[in-house]
Amino acid sequence: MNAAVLQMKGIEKRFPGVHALKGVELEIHAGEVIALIGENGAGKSTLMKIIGGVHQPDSGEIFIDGSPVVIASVSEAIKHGIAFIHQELNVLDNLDVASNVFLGREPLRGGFLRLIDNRKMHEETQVQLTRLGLEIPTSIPLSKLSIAQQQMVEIAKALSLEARLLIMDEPTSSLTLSETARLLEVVKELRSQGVGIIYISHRLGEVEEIADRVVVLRDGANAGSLTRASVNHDRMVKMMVGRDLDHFYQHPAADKTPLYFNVKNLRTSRYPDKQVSFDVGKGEILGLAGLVGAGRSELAQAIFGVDGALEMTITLDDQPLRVRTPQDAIKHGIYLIPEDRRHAGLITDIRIRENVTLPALGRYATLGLIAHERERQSAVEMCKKLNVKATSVEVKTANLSGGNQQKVVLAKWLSLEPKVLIFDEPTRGIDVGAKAEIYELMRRLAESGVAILMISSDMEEVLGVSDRVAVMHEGSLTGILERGECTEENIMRLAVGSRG
Amino acid sequence: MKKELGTFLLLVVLCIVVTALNPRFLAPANLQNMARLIGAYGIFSIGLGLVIITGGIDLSVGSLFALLGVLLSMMLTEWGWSSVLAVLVVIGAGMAFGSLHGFLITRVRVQPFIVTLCGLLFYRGLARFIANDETKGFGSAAGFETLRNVATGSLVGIPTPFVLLAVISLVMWVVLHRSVYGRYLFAVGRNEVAARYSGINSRNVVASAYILSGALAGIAGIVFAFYTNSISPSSHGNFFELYGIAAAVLGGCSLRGGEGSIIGILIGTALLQVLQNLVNLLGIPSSLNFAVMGAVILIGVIADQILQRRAS
Amino acid sequence: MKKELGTFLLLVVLCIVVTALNPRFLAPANLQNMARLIGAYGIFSIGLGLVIITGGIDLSVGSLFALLGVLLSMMLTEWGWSSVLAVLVVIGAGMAFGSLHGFLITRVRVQPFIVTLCGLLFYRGLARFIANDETKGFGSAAGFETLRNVATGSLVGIPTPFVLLAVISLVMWVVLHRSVYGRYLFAVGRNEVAARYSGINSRNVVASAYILSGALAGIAGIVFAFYTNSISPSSHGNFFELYGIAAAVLGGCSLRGGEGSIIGILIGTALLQVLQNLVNLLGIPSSLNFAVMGAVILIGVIADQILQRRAS
Amino acid sequence: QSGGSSKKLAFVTNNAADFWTIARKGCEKADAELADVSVEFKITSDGTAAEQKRIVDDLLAKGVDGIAISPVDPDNQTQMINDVTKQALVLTQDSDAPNSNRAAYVGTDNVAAGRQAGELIKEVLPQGGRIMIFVGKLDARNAQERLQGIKETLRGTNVQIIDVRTDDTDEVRAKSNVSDTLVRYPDVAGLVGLWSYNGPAILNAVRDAGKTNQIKIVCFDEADQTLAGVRDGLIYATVVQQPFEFGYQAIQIMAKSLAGDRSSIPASKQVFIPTLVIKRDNVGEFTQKINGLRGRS
Ligand SMILES: Nc1ncnc2c1ncn2[C@@H]1O[C@H](COP(=O)(O)OP(=O)(O)OP(=O)(O)O)[C@@H](O)[C@H]1O
Ligand SMILES: Nc1ncnc2c1ncn2[C@@H]1O[C@H](COP(=O)(O)OP(=O)(O)OP(=O)(O)O)[C@@H](O)[C@H]1O
Ligand SMILES: [Mg+2]
Ligand SMILES: [Mg+2]
Repeated sequence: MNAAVLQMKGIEKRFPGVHALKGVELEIHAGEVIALIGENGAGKSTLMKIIGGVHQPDSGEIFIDGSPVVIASVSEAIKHGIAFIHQELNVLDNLDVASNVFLGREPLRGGFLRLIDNRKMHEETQVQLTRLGLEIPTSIPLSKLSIAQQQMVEIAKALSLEARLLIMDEPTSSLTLSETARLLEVVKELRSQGVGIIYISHRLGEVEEIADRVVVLRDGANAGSLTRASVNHDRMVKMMVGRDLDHFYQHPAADKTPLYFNVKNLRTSRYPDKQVSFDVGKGEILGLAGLVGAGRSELAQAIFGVDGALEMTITLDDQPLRVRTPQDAIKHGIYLIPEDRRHAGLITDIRIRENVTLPALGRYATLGLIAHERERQSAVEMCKKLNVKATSVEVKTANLSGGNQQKVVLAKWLSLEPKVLIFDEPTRGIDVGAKAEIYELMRRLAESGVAILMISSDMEEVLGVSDRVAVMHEGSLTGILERGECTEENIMRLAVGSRG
Repeated sequence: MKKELGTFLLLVVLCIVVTALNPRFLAPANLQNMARLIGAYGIFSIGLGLVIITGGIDLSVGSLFALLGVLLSMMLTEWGWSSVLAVLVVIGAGMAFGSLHGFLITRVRVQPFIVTLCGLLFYRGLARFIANDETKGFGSAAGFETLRNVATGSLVGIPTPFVLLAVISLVMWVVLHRSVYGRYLFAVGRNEVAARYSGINSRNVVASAYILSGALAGIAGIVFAFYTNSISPSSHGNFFELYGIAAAVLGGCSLRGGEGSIIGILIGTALLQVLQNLVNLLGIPSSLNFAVMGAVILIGVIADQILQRRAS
Repeated sequence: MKKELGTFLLLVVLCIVVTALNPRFLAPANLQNMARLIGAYGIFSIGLGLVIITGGIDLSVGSLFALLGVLLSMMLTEWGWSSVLAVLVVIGAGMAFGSLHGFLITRVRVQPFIVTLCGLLFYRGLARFIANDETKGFGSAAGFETLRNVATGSLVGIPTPFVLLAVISLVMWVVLHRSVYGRYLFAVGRNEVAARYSGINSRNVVASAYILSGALAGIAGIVFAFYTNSISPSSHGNFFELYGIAAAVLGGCSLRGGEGSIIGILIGTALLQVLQNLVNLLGIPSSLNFAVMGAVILIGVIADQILQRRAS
Repeated sequence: QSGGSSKKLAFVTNNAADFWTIARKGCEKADAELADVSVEFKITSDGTAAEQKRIVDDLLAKGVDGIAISPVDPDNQTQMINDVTKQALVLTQDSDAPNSNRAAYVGTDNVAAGRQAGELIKEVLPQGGRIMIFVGKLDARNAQERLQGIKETLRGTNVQIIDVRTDDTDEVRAKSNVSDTLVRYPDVAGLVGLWSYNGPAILNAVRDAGKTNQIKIVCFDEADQTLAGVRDGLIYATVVQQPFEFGYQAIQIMAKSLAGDRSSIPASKQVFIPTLVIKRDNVGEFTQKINGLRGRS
């Protein structure tokens, strides 16, 4: 008999105030890819953390190869051959790439001295990076990499474990099309080698491509599963959300004032010899596409005054602006919603309310004193608008699911009255239902006269939301595509560096 | 209140035990003595608490007390300045040093530990140099009795340092727990990057904490100077920064930043003072003074940890 | 090496300046004196550096020196124990206290600052109690001259503490920068969760840093005891933890954890010792001793910051 | 070298109290009187043997000819002193290391000073009573000797020593120790301060408690407030040393010895400079003198 690699029965998990998992069942066999999907806060990550030894279930049983086990710690999970790519980055930015990849199981030499065999470590890391098509030196410290690159390093780390069961919790949320394609190839290769894979993603296209079986969670309970043959987009959405979703992307006639927000000759310290110039119209959504590390986030940060551009001329409504710090930017109505939610987007150790109101705290204050009730109401309102799933706004942000954290990041900024809004990966880790609402919100903002620059690695999103698409490659702008020219092929062609 | 609860319970238990062993603990004279000291230590501990909340540290206050004390004595007794002017200069000097720390930390980006360690060394040296290694004092305070009374006298039986502390705590409580600025302090201490992205001028916020701490150190420095009435530049205020940091940390401030409360700091300060008082009151040999302090704090904190873990 | 470069340059510049002002700086006697002190301070500073790399702190070493020194003196002169046994007991005691710290920090989850602050208070009190507030010493070291020579003598003209430091640094360099264990120290210090997710037993790693630090404090304690040949329990080792931490931080360790190097710590230690030496050698008034130290360190660090910023 | 055979002498203190600023005046006077001598005055900032050893080592490295040192811990610094005598002339001052090879000792007999204090206590408390003693650190040599002298004199009298309270040279604690004592022992009849800042600390605490008339105070050294207290009758008496003489004599003796003249060193090798008792009747005169030495008018 072919026992399942992993079987979970009746898994229950409660957090204070939250019943996160309600008798969940899951089974996975060798050489099988299971896609685990569900709305934000459905309990996917929690279930995975139980397998990975991070959390202990309140009740329920886990079997590996048919025998019951208790996975009391992360190291035990590793011993069982389980590798885990967490939804949130868990890298050490003081160590280099190779050290991160091999952390916890460094190749040794020197006998009892347990010295690290650096050469071997770097060589083997290089193999893993090549496999993923990642072109970075193995000796560069992680602090010098972009989020997406760090994410790739973490994937390389999990792959190099050569596990029997690989858990991937939204591995592609910050990756662009080409990295994603590469990753899916690797997943298929692993499947053929007999590895069991649990794959969590909100990008349903990937799910359709890769899944042998789709398991859906809703509100912490099994909501059914689909076999390979019956997987399709609408069916998945319906099982996750419990109803049909219509209108997803909408492209209204662009009623825009061109040249409203103008960026000229922008040079960042990362690419000091490349200049970027572009403009966003009033009422327009300009998509910004490119491969990982193209320099899009750097560009956004420079405009926002975070990383002081080497050179930059910005005009808004023909008024030249001087932006040296984020305060300058905010004063002029330019806002940035950053991509790295745990580092720059949120203060995860404080409450939802405190996060949401932080950028405009002055508004809820009289004479510098915070009017608590006014603040709370506003936070509640924003959370409701973005459908944040939390027991109350007084919950610590760290205790939210990844997607809900991202919604809080958006909530922080959307209550303000911006003139220019820069989104950096706005829907990273957000479920389909909420995405639709966010797109609608973006469109409404644009219609009210905001210029929107949207950096996104999600091709579907770029194509579906943008009025025009600018594409970057290694620090320079390789082209701007009008609505009519926007196709996946055109964007990819520019993204890999051939000028249009 | 949750984080301070353990320390608070420890404080209550200690008070009860000491009272049981020696009822004089509650004698008005003793309460007054303690209140006076809690006042003096509390004032600067609040400043240190603010700095710790921003994720920093200030090691220089002890030396600052020596420097400011020496200056105060010289201004009043040797240069014949008026009380008001002298007080303003001392508090102003505290703030100036605080700004210097803030500037070096936020603009030049030197670690707070180093900046204030240099302060610890430098101000002490400066104090000794200015005083020419002589002990300074106020004699009978002729000409500035009012100042002395304000600094260490009593107001309807309540020692003025305690009254001062009460007022300062109240103000700082509002500032820290109710104002926009206070929220920014916590935000910057927790995650400076995210605070910056939220449009907070995190450098100014951090710097201002050091300035506030400097001002409070100035006030406490005046109180200490009049309390001892004798300032030997080489030892006045030695180790006081440790007491202040300990009070803040015992009261729930985390040295990683972003955590803490005024009430906690007050409880921490009171705990340390009661511990000192207890050693004398119970007639414990002075040599065991430190050992008792260390042991009681540790036991209290451990008990607190275990209770909190059981609760969750 | 980048982070230590500034401190190193400062050290070199200082040495050159001092030599120019007073060539006796390079006299063998002076170099020997300095080497002896660098040895003694360096040994325990390395331990503190390890602890700081894990994101912790150890405030207790100064008091530990008093306690271990008193014990050593009593074991050798009063109880007539053999040198070998006494040394083993002292180092063992250092490790035992280190384990205690590690246990409280990793298992009971008390903040390192509090645990070791209690240690600072408790060990000092214990030392004073055991010694009955009397100064202890070794007299003429009858019966354990060998131990004294090993602790503070010279080996072919090189002071033994320096030789000891050289050996210890070499070993610790391999451990910290070449071994798996060292890698884990850095990992745990920067991001404990990420380290745990990689299957590292972070609690044991942290605890072991305190044990190592305890062992090194034991060795340094023996050296200091014989160096001063007199251990007054109330002041022996006072403030030494600050010097050690300062050396580590000057040498590039960050109190936020995850950063630091053995070479940096050595440079930091040397810098502090040269500064002390310089004050005496250049005949700067003792009252300005601290002021000079503070100012030089600060100027050096600021220059370093500015240079590094310009470089990047 | 400008001075030719000019002798370098050093005077090393044991801490940074202002006691030493007066000694310094003595050194300076001797320095001024002696043409071929240069004097360096070194203060041991943190009052530890370790720091002292460092200072001495550095002095030797500089090539000093004579050192007058106040050893922090004489018994255990004997070895160090003997080492130094191989390279330079060594005097001990303020506190002695009798078993060392030092050329002479210049200073106070602290046990005798303690006895003087004991006599004063007996005098002011004829009926006896309970007293408390305050000091910075009990493991300091002079503290122990003074205490010993006091204990000797009070043995067999009605005066009973409750305890000794230490404050680790923290002036705030010094005062709160006194305040606490007044609360804990309401019947305490006398307070004794062994170190210079203990006098003011006692006086201030007693004054705060409003017990100036009930409690008799005896202390050591000549802090300004102590002298003021004596003048106002709040402190019964203080026992003072003559640090000016320490400095002056030590330099003179070293200079002469280095010049080959050993006549100023007695056979006992101890040059005792007597301690004085300052009471209300002689405090005015003494204050004037001391202020003159400190360069105040
Ligand atoms: N440590 C925690 N403490 C309290 N509640 C938690 C904690 N971790 C998760 N939760 C709650 O458990 C629920 C399930 O969260 P989980 O992270 O598993 O969701 P998810 O399905 O992974 O969602 P997403 O798609 O947004 O990542 C959420 O309501 C979340 O708020
Ligand atoms: N702090 C830093 N120091 C040095 N280089 C950095 C730093 N942060 C990012 N980089 C580099 O800048 C490059 C551009 O990163 P950026 O995040 O702007 O790219 P991106 O196009 O947004 O791609 P991604 O989708 O990966 O975020 C990255 O390749 C990274 O190596
Ligand atoms: Mg999740
Ligand atoms: Mg990016």
